[in-house]
Amino acid sequence: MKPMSKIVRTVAASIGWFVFVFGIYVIVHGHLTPGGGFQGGAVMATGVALLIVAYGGWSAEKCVRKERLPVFESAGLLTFILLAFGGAFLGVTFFFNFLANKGGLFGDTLPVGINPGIFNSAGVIPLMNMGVGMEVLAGISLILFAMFYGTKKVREGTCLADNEKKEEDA
Amino acid sequence: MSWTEHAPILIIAAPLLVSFAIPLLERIDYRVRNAAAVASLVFSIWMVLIVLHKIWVSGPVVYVFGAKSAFLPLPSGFKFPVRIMFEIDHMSAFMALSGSIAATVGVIYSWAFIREKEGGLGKYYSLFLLMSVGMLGMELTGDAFNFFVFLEIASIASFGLIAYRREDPASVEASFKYMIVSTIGAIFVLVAIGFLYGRYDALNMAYIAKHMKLGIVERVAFVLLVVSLAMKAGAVPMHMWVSDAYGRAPAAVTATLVSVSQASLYGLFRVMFSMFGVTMNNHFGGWMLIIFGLLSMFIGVTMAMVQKDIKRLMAYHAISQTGYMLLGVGVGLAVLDNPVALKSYGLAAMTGGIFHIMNHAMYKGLLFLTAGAIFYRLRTFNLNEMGGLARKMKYTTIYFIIGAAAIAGLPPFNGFASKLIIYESVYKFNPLLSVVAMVVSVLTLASFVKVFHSAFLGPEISKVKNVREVPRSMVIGMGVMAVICVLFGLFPGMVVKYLAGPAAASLVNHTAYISSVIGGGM
Amino acid sequence: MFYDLHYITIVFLIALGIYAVMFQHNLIKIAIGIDILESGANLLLIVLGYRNGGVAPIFTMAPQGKTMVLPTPQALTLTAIVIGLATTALMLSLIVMLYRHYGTLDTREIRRLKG
Amino acid sequence: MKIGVKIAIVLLLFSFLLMGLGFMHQYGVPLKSSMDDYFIKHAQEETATNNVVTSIVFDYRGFDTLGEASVLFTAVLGVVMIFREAGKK
Repeated sequence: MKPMSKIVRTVAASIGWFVFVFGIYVIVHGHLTPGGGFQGGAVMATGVALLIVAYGGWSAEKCVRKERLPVFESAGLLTFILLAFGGAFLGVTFFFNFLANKGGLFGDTLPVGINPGIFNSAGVIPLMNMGVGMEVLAGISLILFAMFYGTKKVREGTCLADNEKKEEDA
Repeated sequence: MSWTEHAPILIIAAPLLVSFAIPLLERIDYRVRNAAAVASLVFSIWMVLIVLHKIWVSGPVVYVFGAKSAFLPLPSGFKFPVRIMFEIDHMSAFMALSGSIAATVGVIYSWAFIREKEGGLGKYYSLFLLMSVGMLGMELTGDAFNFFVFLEIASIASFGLIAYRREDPASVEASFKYMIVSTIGAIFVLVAIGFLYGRYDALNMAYIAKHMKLGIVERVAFVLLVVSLAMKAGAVPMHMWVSDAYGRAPAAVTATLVSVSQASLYGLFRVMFSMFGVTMNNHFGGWMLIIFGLLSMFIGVTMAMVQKDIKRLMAYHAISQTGYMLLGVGVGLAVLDNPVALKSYGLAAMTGGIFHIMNHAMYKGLLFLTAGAIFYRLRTFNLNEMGGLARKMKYTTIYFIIGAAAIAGLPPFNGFASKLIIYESVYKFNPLLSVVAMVVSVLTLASFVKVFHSAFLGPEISKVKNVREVPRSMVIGMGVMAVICVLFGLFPGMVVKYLAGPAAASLVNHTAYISSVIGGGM
Repeated sequence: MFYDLHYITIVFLIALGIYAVMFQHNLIKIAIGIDILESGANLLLIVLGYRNGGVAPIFTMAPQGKTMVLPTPQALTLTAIVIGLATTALMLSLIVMLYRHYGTLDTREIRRLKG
Repeated sequence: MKIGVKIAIVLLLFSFLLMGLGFMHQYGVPLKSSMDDYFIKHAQEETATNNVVTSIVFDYRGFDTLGEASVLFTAVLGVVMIFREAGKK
């Protein structure tokens, strides 16, 4: 995919950061306002899609360092499942919320009923949100890149079956 | 308080953890990655055995996620379960044992079978583990929506794995076909779960079963669940995906895919017995299963007779063997409300059907693996291009004979044991059904004699001259399944007493299933 | 027996999805049909959990004295949406792969497997 | 498949689902809501979360979410595996 015109690229560069920041906001406030890991991750992946559309796949790939995305994805998922394991081995059962209402990190108690919200509450939930957010960002970006390559080959007319025939002949 | 208390969840969590870590592990070395995959599944088998022991000692095991106590489904003051829970009785543990063994064999076999130069091996192993996780999760969970989630994990992982050899257009097409059928099935499962949620405001299967009042909505949900799960299990009116998907997936995947479809079969039985068995007219449901079973048996075997492709032939036999399970369990369901008949032959029929599930996973897995071994050396599935393999591939030939004898129901192997139980007990219910089952068995034998003759006997064709035995990991993988086939055939009494019999009894006894969550009597 | 527009819409969406899968010959249209089917199922879950005059079940700065809608269907729908996304992504990539092999999207021309 | 059979299947499904939903509770008035009322009442003290939906997604039904994350992971693996370049890891 070729880069688009200079206007589009400039606008994408300036809007892209806002998209990322908004995604992070949605993720870290998942326990207080509508949103969470999946939604925020999807928002951030939209930013990656914007980069691909505006700058073309090659530049976007360098910008987000595609080769590190699988590691990022695994790291997010491992955060999630290890927190769940933490429930089993630091707390009582798998997925036990072992940080909530204990004080310390995300451990404040909430007043029951309508309130303005306390950021430092909810135990493992914000941490899990972050893990899932990382996973969704990396995962959807990887899907986008993979599809970018896949469709590119279709447009260039390189049919897979033909390539293999050539390989066999050679 | 020891860590084995968490055994029910470790069955799922260990392979899941490894599959998440594989993108990191494969940066170290490919051997680390493969060893971790094998180790996690072996660990799963071990955990299943621990859970099985616990069930023998003290009845169904419940594990509640995130609660203050893992084994207390209803803390004092609660009238309904709010959290997801695993509910493992003999039937679940039996299925999980069979599934985890099949998955372990599949991974061991893949070590040599999938060559490094084909690429994407890290993804292959991750997907394989995820498929196993989905299968095990479906079998262990006690929550309807959780069942749907695991159903989707198992099916999405298997779409990817079927299309692993994407250079072959037919495998991509098979994957797409399976995807359409399976996604529609899964969506209707979701719709049915939504219906039940709307009526009872609960997602726990035992709670729904206890409070079931049979109205129009429940009947609609029942039909949707039964049809879509039968579709995913490959029963006949909806069987068109089976031959393609089984025929085109890599052999190691196919061997496990058999167990994955059986997990849907387990879901079908769970819905019919535990969720709706309390209130439904079981005679109707039982005959529904019997008719599904008869059609599957007959159409599967007749389609298999005409195939030239060895894996497609085996896939049609898989449909036909699914019919036996449906027949056995269907007879049990049909007489569920009649205690005398249930005691004299119903329970035996179910035991036979359930025993056949595990036998099928083993011998059909073995047969698919031998087909894969042939493909590994010859790069073809076409029966006409094979011949005289018996002299070159000794182990594969022996394994094929064991598998073929087991599927045809010849005496010293496991297929004979379960089929004999089915024939005997079904004969008391309705002699005609038993006769049909025997005829199908004879046709199966004929079909496999033909395959054996054309692939392993006869003159060596030019392609076969340089063939050697397959690598060691494949021999080991096939060997495990062959040993299980022989052992189950030699000691069927033990298996029926300790595994299949209690599993059938736990399906029939839906009161125990419900009261292990809700507590107290009905 | 009372029919409501919401319920009729759900049934209509599901039937539309099945129609698209059964009658269309274009792979992309089949994929769209499956997505419509998924939307129908998601809408069903959400509709089942609505309470008249309810607000979203979030306590941060919630309006006083209002009931809240049932939260479970919303969580279930979130899961179902992500699953739908995953299915769609894989389905589209399979379609791209089929197009690479056959050079067409018409199901009548992509028939290598029979029976 | 004949076109008549297809039409019959679609119409059958349509009427079947319509029949089922016709006997569902009236829109906006859930038949039972005991489990959900429990969540709304106790989510704040048990999980210290203002957003009840998040507390269900990550705490009460956290295991579903783990499954959901794995589904997405599975799809990513599948897509990347299908578009892999031959001979590469």
